[in-house]
Amino acid sequence: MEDTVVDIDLKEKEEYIINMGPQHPSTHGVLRFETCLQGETVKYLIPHCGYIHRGIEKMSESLTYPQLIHLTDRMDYLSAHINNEAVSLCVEKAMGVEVSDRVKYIRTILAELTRIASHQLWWSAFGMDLGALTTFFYGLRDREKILDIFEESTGARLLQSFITPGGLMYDVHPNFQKRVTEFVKYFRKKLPEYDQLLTGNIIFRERTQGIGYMSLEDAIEFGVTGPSGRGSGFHCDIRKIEPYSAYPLVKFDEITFDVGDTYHRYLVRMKEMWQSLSIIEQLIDGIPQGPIMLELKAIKAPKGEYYQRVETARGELGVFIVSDGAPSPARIHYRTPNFSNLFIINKISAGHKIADLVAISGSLDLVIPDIDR
Amino acid sequence: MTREELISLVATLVPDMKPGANKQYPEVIVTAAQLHELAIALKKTPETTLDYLFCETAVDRKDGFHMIYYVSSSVLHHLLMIRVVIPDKLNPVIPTVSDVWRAAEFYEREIFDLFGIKFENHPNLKRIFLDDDWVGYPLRKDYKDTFTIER
Amino acid sequence: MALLKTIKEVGNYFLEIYDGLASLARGMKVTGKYFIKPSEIVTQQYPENRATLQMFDAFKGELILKHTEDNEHFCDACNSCARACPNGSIEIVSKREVGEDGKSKRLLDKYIYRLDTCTFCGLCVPACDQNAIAFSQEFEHAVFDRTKLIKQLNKPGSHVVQKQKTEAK
Amino acid sequence: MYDFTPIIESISGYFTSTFSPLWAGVLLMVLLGIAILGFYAILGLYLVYAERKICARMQNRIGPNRVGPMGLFQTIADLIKLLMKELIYIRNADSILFNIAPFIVIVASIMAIGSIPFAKGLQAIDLNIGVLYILAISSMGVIGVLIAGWASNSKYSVIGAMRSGAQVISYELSVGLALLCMITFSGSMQLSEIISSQEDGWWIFKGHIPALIAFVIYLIAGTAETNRGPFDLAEAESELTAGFHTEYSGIKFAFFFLAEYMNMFIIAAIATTVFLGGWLPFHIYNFSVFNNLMDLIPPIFWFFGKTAFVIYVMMWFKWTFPRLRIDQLLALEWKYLLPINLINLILTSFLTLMQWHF
Repeated sequence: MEDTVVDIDLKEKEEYIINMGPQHPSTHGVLRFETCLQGETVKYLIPHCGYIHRGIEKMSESLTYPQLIHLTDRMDYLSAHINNEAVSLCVEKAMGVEVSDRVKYIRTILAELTRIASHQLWWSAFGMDLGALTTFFYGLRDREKILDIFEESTGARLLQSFITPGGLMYDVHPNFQKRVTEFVKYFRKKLPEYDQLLTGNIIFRERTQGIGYMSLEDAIEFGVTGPSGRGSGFHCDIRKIEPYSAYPLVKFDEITFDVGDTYHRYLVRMKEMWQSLSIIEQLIDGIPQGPIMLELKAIKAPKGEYYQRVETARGELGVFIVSDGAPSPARIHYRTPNFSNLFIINKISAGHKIADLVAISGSLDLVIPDIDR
Repeated sequence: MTREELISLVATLVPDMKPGANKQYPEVIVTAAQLHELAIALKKTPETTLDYLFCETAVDRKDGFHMIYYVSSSVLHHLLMIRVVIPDKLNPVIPTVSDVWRAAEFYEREIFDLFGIKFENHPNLKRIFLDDDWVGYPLRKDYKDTFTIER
Repeated sequence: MALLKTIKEVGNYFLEIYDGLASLARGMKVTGKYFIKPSEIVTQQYPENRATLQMFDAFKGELILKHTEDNEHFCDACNSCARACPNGSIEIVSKREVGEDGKSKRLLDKYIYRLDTCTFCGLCVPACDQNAIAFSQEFEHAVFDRTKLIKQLNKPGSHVVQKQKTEAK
Repeated sequence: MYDFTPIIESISGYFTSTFSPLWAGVLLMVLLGIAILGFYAILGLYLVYAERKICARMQNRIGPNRVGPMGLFQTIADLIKLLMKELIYIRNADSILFNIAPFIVIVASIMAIGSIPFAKGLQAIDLNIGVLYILAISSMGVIGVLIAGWASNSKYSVIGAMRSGAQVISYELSVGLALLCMITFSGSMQLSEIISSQEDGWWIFKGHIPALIAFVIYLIAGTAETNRGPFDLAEAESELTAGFHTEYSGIKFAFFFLAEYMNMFIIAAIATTVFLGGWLPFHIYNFSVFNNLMDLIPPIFWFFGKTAFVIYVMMWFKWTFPRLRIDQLLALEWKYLLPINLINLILTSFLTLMQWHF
C-alpha cells in the first residue's frame, strides 16, 4: 500500500522518467513501464496495461461454450491448450460429466508439451533480454519440434482450439505417440546445452543472482503464482493442490526454491522442463483407447456458479462461470496468472539498475494479452 | 478445514451471515459493512489463515452486483468463497480489501474499470484497461455502445 | 592466522577468475560446435522449397467447399456452419427453387466465407452434416486488398449433388 | 620477398619528380585518402557480412543468401537502402552536434587505420609512437558517441552515451597497460619496429605467460573498447532500444554502424601487430623446410588471416555471452583487469630486465 504509486506529478518533482513500452524490445508486447530513474537506478515504476484489451469476457457472454473456447487461446497464447482445458473442465464440471481416460491422457500430454514449448520460448526471450542473442534461436529451434507435433494433430501451431467441452475436437494423429517419444529423447539431449550456454555462465549468474528478491509473503500477498511464485517458495502448483485430468496418475515434483531472486525463478522453469518431460514419458506409452468426444445432447451448464483452477505455464488460471442454464454463460471471468504476476514488479525492481528491470520483467515471464484479456 | 467447519467459523465471526448455495466450495454471504472486518479476521485467525486471495470479481445480477472473493490458504490449502451483494445498482459502493490482501488492489481496479463499483479507501482507484475518458462500464448488462453487435 | 586468511582470500580471487573463464569457455564450446556443424542448420528456404513443402493433413489453412469433378458440391444450405461460427465469418445465401417433383427446395446460391475474420477454430467442419466443407492446406493468404479475403466458395455454375448420388457414395 | 617498399617508393618518387614538392605532398595525401576510404568502406561492408554469416552459423541459420552469390552483395544492398533513407531531424536536438557526431566517430576510426602496417612497407604513416597514436585516436571516437547521445535529446540516448563514456574511459586503461607490457618487451612504440622485433618469434610465444595474460586482457578490453557484445551497454537494445544512436537514421546510422566494425578491425589489427607478429609468417624454430614454406605465403595474407582470427574470436564472444550490467562492467575493469594488468606489467619488466624472454 505504501509503495503504491498513484501518479507522477511532473510539475512538482523533476523526475527523470523513461517510458519502457508500449513498443520496447524487452516488454515482449504492448506493456508500458513508466519508469522513474535516478541515474541508472530505478526509483519506482508504474506498469500501464490495457493496450491489447479486447474484452474477451464481454465477448464470451454472447457465445456458446464451444465457441468461446477459441477466445481463450488468445489470452495466454503460449499456453493455448491449457487455457482451452480450463474452460472445458469447468463446463464439464458444471454438467457433471467426466471425459474418457484417453481424453484425459491426451489433454495432459498436450498440456505438458505446451508447458515445455512455453518455457522454451521464455528461455529464448530471457536470454535475449540479457543480451545473449543466440539463445533465441536454440529455443525456437527446439520449440519448432513441439509445434510440429501440435500441427500434425490439431491443425494449428499456436492457437489450436483443440480441447473442447466434452473431449477433443478430433482424435490425435496416429504418429502422435512416435513423434512425442522422439521429441522427448531429442530434448533430453538438448536441455543440458541450455545449461551450458546460459545457466552456468558467470555473466548470466552475476546478472540474475540476488536481483529482484521476492519474499514468500509478497508472493502470496500479490498472488504471484506459477514458476515466479515457486521461486520464492510458494507452494502453488494446482497440479498438486487440486489435481485434474491425468495428473493424479503421474509422479512429479513441485519445484520450489526458498530464495526468490531472478536466478531461482529461472531455475524453477529449467527444472520444470525436466519434470514435464518425465510426465510425458509416464503417460505417452499408456494412452488407453476410448471415445474422444462425449455423446452430449447440448453443451449447456446448469444454473449455478462454477470455478475451475488449472496450472498454466505461468501460474494459476481460474475460470469462473456464472450460468443461467443458457447455452452461453451469463458471466465468465478469467483469473489470469499474468495479471497477478505483473504488479509486483514495482516492489521487486525498485532500487535496481535499469538493466535489472529488464531481467526481472523477463523472469516474471509476462504474456501481455493474458494481462489485458 | 472442512466445509462445515469453515462456515461455522465464519458464523462465529459474523453472526448474521448466510451460507451460500455453491456446491463446489464453501460459500458465505455477508453484507458490505461486515466484509472488511471479516477479511481481517479470516486472514489473522490461525485456524483459517486465508492469506491468498486468488480471485476477486463481480457479477451483474438482477438483485444487484455480486462481489465474489475466492480466498485460499497458502499453508492449509482450504478455500472459501465470500459473496457480497450490492443492491444499489446506480451507485455501487463497497469497502476495499486491498489493505488485507494486496492483490485486491489490482483486481478492484479492474472491477472498477469494467463494472463501475467504487471501492472505499482504495489507494489508487483508476481505470486500468480502458481509457480514462471512457464512458460507461462494459461488463454491466445494460452497457451499450456503437460497437456492440446484437446476435 | 591472518596471513592464512589472506592467502585463502587471494586463492579465492583467482579461483573465481578461473571458474568464470571456464564457464565462459563452456558456453563458447556450444556455439563453436554449431559453427563447425552445417548439418544442424534448420533454416527452410521458403519460396524455393514450395514444391516439397507439405503441410500436415490436419492443417487448418482456409475453408473450402468440396467439389466433385462434375462441379457439384454437397451443401444443402442448412446454415449450421454459419451458426457454429463464433465470428460470423460464414454467410450462406440460399435460394428457393421448384424441383422436378413440384416441391419447393432450398438451394445454395452463394457460400460466402470471410477469411479476414476467420479465427480457424474449426467448429464449422464438424457442424456440417453433409460433410460438405473442409479445411485446405493452403497457407499463402497474403493479399494487398482486404476485400480479396471475402471469398465465394461455391464455384460458378456448380450445383448440389443429386440426392441419389450421395447415397450411392 | 613481397616487400612493398619499392612500389610505394616508386609511386612517391614519380609524384615528387613530376610535381613541385607541395603539390606532390597534396596529391599523395589525396591518393592515400582515397585508397584508405575505399579500403575502409569495402572492409566495413564485408565485416558486416562476415558477422552475419558467422552468427547465422552459430545459430543454426544460413544467413544472408539472397543478394548475389551466397548473399555477398547483401551489405552493399543494405548500404544503398540506408543511403536512400530519410534523415530524420529531431525537433529539439542540437542540430550542429547531432550532425557532427557520426563524422567524429568515423573520422577517428579512419585516422587510426592510417598507421596500421598491413605488410612490409604498406603503411600510410610509420610514426615512432604508433601505438600511442592509435590509442589516442581510437579513443576519440567516444567523444562522438557522447555528443551523439547528448545532442539527440532523447533519454535513452543520454543513458547510452553516459554508459559508453564510463566504459571507454575505464577500458582504455586496460588496453593501454596490456599494450605497455608488449612495448616493454619490444622496447619500441613504433609499429614497424615492434614487428621487426618479432622476426624470431611472435611475442605471444616469446613472452611466456605474461604475454598470454596481456593478450587475453587486451582481447577483453578491446572488445569493450569497441562497444561490442558482451560489452554493448551503450547500445543495449533490450534496455535502451538502441542506446546512443536511437535517433539516428539513414546514412548517419550507417556511419555509426560502420565505425563499430572498423573499430573492431583496428583492435584486431593492433592485436595482430603487437602480439601475433603482424604480417610475419609463422615460424617454428630451426625447422627450415616448414619456415620456407610459410614464407611463400604473402605477408598481407598473414596479416589479414591473423586479424580475421581475432575478429572471429570477438564475434564468438558477442554471439555467446549475455550482456554485463554497467556496475559489473566497471567492477570487472577495476577489480580484476587492472590489478592483474599491473602485476603483469611488473612481471614483464622483470622478465625483460633479466633477459629471460626468448
